[in-house]
Amino acid sequence: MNTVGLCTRAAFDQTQGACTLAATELMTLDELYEEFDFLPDWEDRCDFLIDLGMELPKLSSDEKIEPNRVHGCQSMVWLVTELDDSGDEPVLRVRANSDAMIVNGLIAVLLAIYDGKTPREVLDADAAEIFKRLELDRHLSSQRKNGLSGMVTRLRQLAAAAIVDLDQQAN
Amino acid sequence: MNTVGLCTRAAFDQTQGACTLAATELMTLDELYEEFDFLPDWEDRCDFLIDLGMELPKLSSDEKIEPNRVHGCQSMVWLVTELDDSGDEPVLRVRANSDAMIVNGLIAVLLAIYDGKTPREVLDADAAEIFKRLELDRHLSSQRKNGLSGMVTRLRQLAAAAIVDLDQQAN
Amino acid sequence: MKHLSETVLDVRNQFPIFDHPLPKGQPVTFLDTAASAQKPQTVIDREREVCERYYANAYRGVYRFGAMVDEELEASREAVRKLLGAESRDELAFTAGATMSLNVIANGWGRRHLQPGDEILLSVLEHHANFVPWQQVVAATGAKLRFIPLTPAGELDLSDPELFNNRTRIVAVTGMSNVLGTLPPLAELSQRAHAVGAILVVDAAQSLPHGPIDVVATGIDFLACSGHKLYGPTGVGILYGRKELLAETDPLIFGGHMIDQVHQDHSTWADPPARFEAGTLPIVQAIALRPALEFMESVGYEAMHAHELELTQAAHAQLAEIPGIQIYGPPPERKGSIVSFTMEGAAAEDIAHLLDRKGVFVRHGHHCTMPLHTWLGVPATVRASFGVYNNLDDVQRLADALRYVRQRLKLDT
Amino acid sequence: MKHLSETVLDVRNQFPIFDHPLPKGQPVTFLDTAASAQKPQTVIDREREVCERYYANAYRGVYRFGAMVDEELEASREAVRKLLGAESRDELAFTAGATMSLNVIANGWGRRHLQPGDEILLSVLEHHANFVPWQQVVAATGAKLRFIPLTPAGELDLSDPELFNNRTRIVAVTGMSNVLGTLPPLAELSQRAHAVGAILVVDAAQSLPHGPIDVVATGIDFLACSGHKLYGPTGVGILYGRKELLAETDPLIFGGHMIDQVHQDHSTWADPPARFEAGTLPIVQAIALRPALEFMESVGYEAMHAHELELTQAAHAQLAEIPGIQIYGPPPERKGSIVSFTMEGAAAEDIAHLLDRKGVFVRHGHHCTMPLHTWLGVPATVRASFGVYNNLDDVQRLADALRYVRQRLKLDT
Ligand SMILES: Cc1ncc(COP(=O)(O)O)c(C=O)c1O
Ligand SMILES: Cc1ncc(COP(=O)(O)O)c(C=O)c1O
Repeated sequence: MNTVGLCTRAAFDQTQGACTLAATELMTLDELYEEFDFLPDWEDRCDFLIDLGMELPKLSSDEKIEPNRVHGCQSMVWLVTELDDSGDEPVLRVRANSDAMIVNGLIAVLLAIYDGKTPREVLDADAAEIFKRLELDRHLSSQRKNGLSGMVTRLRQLAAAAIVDLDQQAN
Repeated sequence: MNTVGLCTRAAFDQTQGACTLAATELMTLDELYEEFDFLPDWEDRCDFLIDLGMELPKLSSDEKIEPNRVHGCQSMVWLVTELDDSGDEPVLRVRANSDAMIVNGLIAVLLAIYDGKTPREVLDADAAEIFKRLELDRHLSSQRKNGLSGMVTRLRQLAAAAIVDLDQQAN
Repeated sequence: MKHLSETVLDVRNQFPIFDHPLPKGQPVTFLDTAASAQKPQTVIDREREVCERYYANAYRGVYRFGAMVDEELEASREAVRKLLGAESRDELAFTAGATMSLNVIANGWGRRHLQPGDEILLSVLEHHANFVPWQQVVAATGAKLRFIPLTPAGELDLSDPELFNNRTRIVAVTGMSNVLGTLPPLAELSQRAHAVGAILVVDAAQSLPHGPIDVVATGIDFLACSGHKLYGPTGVGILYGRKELLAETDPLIFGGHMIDQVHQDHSTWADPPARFEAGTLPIVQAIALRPALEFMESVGYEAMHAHELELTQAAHAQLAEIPGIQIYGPPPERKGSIVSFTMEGAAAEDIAHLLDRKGVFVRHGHHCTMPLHTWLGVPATVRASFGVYNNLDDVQRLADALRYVRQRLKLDT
Repeated sequence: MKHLSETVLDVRNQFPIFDHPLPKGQPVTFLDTAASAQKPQTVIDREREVCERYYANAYRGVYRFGAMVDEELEASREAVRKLLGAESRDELAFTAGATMSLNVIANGWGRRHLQPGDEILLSVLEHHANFVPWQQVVAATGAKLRFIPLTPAGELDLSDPELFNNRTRIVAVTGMSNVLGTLPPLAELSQRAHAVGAILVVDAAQSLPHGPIDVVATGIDFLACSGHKLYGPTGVGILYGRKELLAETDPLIFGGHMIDQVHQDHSTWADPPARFEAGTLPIVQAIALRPALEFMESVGYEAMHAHELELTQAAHAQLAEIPGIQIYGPPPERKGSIVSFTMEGAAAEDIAHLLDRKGVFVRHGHHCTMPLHTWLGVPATVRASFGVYNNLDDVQRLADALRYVRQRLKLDT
């Protein structure tokens, strides 16, 4: 994966001003929480999301095709998923992109929740609770919420299908 | 015709208190104007209309039938017309009744305009102008106006048809 | 004459309409709440506040005012959800009024699901808004209307075993008659409808202003109501539909916001509730619906019911003393706060006209229920209906004014 | 920077929304008037006045408040009649909005009169409200949609002689594009429509807020508009139809007031406009439409046009200096006061979001015109639209904020 690193406050602090996170590391949920708690108001958090978004790994142009489009968002969003069974347990790999940086920032949050998780973990994750913790529920327009929940639904459907498939293979 | 007399201020004045109009006389337009001009406010005029209405000649119960109903009024209205050619010129005879006295009062106004008039006179009469002169246009609810204009339309249609018939007979 | 509790007075004081006497000095005796309720100050102020402080179109802009409007609309939707005990806000669409909601249900669900020979069960009580749309659907689908007859008291006579049968697909009834005050047994209707596989549609335009309805506990599938009867603004209504049903309901009005994708040759629809919210919403009015519901809650539904019952009982008692008056419908204990009557020898229009002179505002006519008036055998009735702001003085003034009517029309001579 | 005339300042002062700065002290730079206009004080006050002084349901009661409401509604209808130069008030119905009006026209006239093979001529500019309803009618009747193509500047290209042909029954176009500001030549369209026996339907939602349209002189058969874009309340719209056409238009919504007689087995309809006013009207909003029209008249349509043109020209000039911006549509002199654009490298959503931080309120997205955006070849645009209360400072703040966007998104590095 050709991932651009995301610069978090944690990483930033450690290096006194220069971002040194390894290029393949995406933000974890805990890092997100920490960052949000540190940022005083919503505008700063948005700025942070935009920064995250500007550094989100890009999809290639042949991945930005109609079958990968997520509808119901105000901006263009493409979502690419695969079940990676190279490790101990199969995990969902999620990549997504929008043309809007603020949306890319929200995608980074989604990736923190879902990317690299087993199908069971995906189904267990309480996205609504996490959005609440990050106050995204309060500050996002209902349109954006719709767009996000469209993506969440898609990921959960994939996870559920994967579980059925895996169970069948197991039998 | 078994008409109950209507007591106008003119007649009332002449006899210092007792109503002496002949039983067959309906109110004329001029008498109406005079009466309305004399009455200070709209409520008094309504009272006058109600009094007029309470003394309006009654239709017989076999005239109060569905074919004679005028729709579009808030109350029940029945309208009976005939072309009376017993005189020099054929004239339209109009009788109408409502169960509501205020509507009967308005019917009395209509009779003053249309009853006993030649078809040509019926078509020439400017009911809108007369209602305006009596300020009925300003004070009647749009529902009542609709009801009244339904009756006016019906009478004008009858007059128009009569003219066509009479012209044909003349040829 | 009984004195009103302080609470009731407080309630009345929240309605600025009563602050000014009529030109001749008479107090306003407003007895037409069933047609439309007066508005408390909080509702009036909220409308003004939206326009003065943060107005924008809804669900369109990300900017501050747009976001505030969206948030307020969703708060209002949530307040409605709570009032109805609905499971999700997505089951509630803002419409132009109960009439619009009922048309959406009849067209959107009825047309799509009815087959020739299917039956729609209505009561004879229905308002034209819950009658004519079904008549149209029947004409388009070949389904049939069947009517629940009334007992002499004007209540639903459910004794005919044929009423609910295996062709019954839809049962559509009013929650409260706008003429007789009758309160159909919704829970029983729901059970019997569901037992034969039919859905229950409730026209709550009249009932909701007198108390909350729990759609889940009662088993209601679709429900319609209007803001202006709920002490709220004109121009806004509510459509409730159970999630699975709303999902299989076609939109009736097409335009912005209700679409998912628009192509030159076809379009796809957004999910409910957006699917039923084409075009610009009655934004300000939908937002100001919330303070209306909060007002009702602050009065308390039990207090409201007790108060309205007292007024209805008083009206029955006082009108019984006036010669020639006949009141239609069930006794006060078994109906909502509506008193419809006729007076022998006096046309409804004359009564309404003469009461107006005394500052007593009632409605007359068929009240958009021609079939019910055919059943009653009278062309028109006079209706006095009570809201939470009325008091016993209002009832007294009604009775006094009716005596004046008799006198003016010379009925006692 | 040019200074605004006193008059313009006076106009702005009539809008209380501008009285309060935003939380960070920024002035409100409202550039989304095409989505919905702010309301002058007179409109806000009229709504309050109705509720506080004489509220009642409309066209139902004979009592004082009922009569006052009826009178005010008719005065409002008359004001609309005058604005449109219609021959009679009976040609004007109050609806829930332009979307509803267009649905009534498409369903009520279209469905009844269209035959398979008939053509409906639309432009590529159309808002979904004047597009999706026709798509539905076409699916139901077997008629076909045909599109008037656009010139590269986004104006109507009427050169194809096949556009108007003997199968053309309906020409339905916007009076002004809500994205490009394009002003279709209505008089020419009317002539060419009538020459082939077709009717002309005008979606005036965007055009009417910028100047009156004379339906008779222009030859318009049906017209739709919304109160909330006319500096009036949300929840109310207008349907105009030429008398003979309205008479042969079916109602879309069924219920109270729109009926003549209701029998158990069939019903008959009231004459227009009541036929199209089922249920309780948006009473308060329809009444408060009149002060909105009076406000526009008091500003004067010529002054309004001159002012809005100045703002549009200034916006074009200022935006031209910002790298990466492309403005769509005709030059300012040939369009209404709408400036839609994209900025290379910046998504519309990010632009709108970042402008909001500067108190600059614009809209982004497809603006309910997906087919037009397909034609433009961009998924979304940013739209700044001007109302009579905007000034050159607003334009300046828009330009400044757009420079900030470039900086924040690091587009210049
Ligand atoms: C050109 C055009 N037509 C129709 C509409 C629909 O108006 P409304 O949403 O008020 O029904 C709009 C407004 O968005 C518009 O811009
Ligand atoms: C029982 C009932 N249903 C429906 C309606 C229609 O409500 P609206 O006119 O607000 O659409 C009314 C109000 O007149 C009503 O009383």
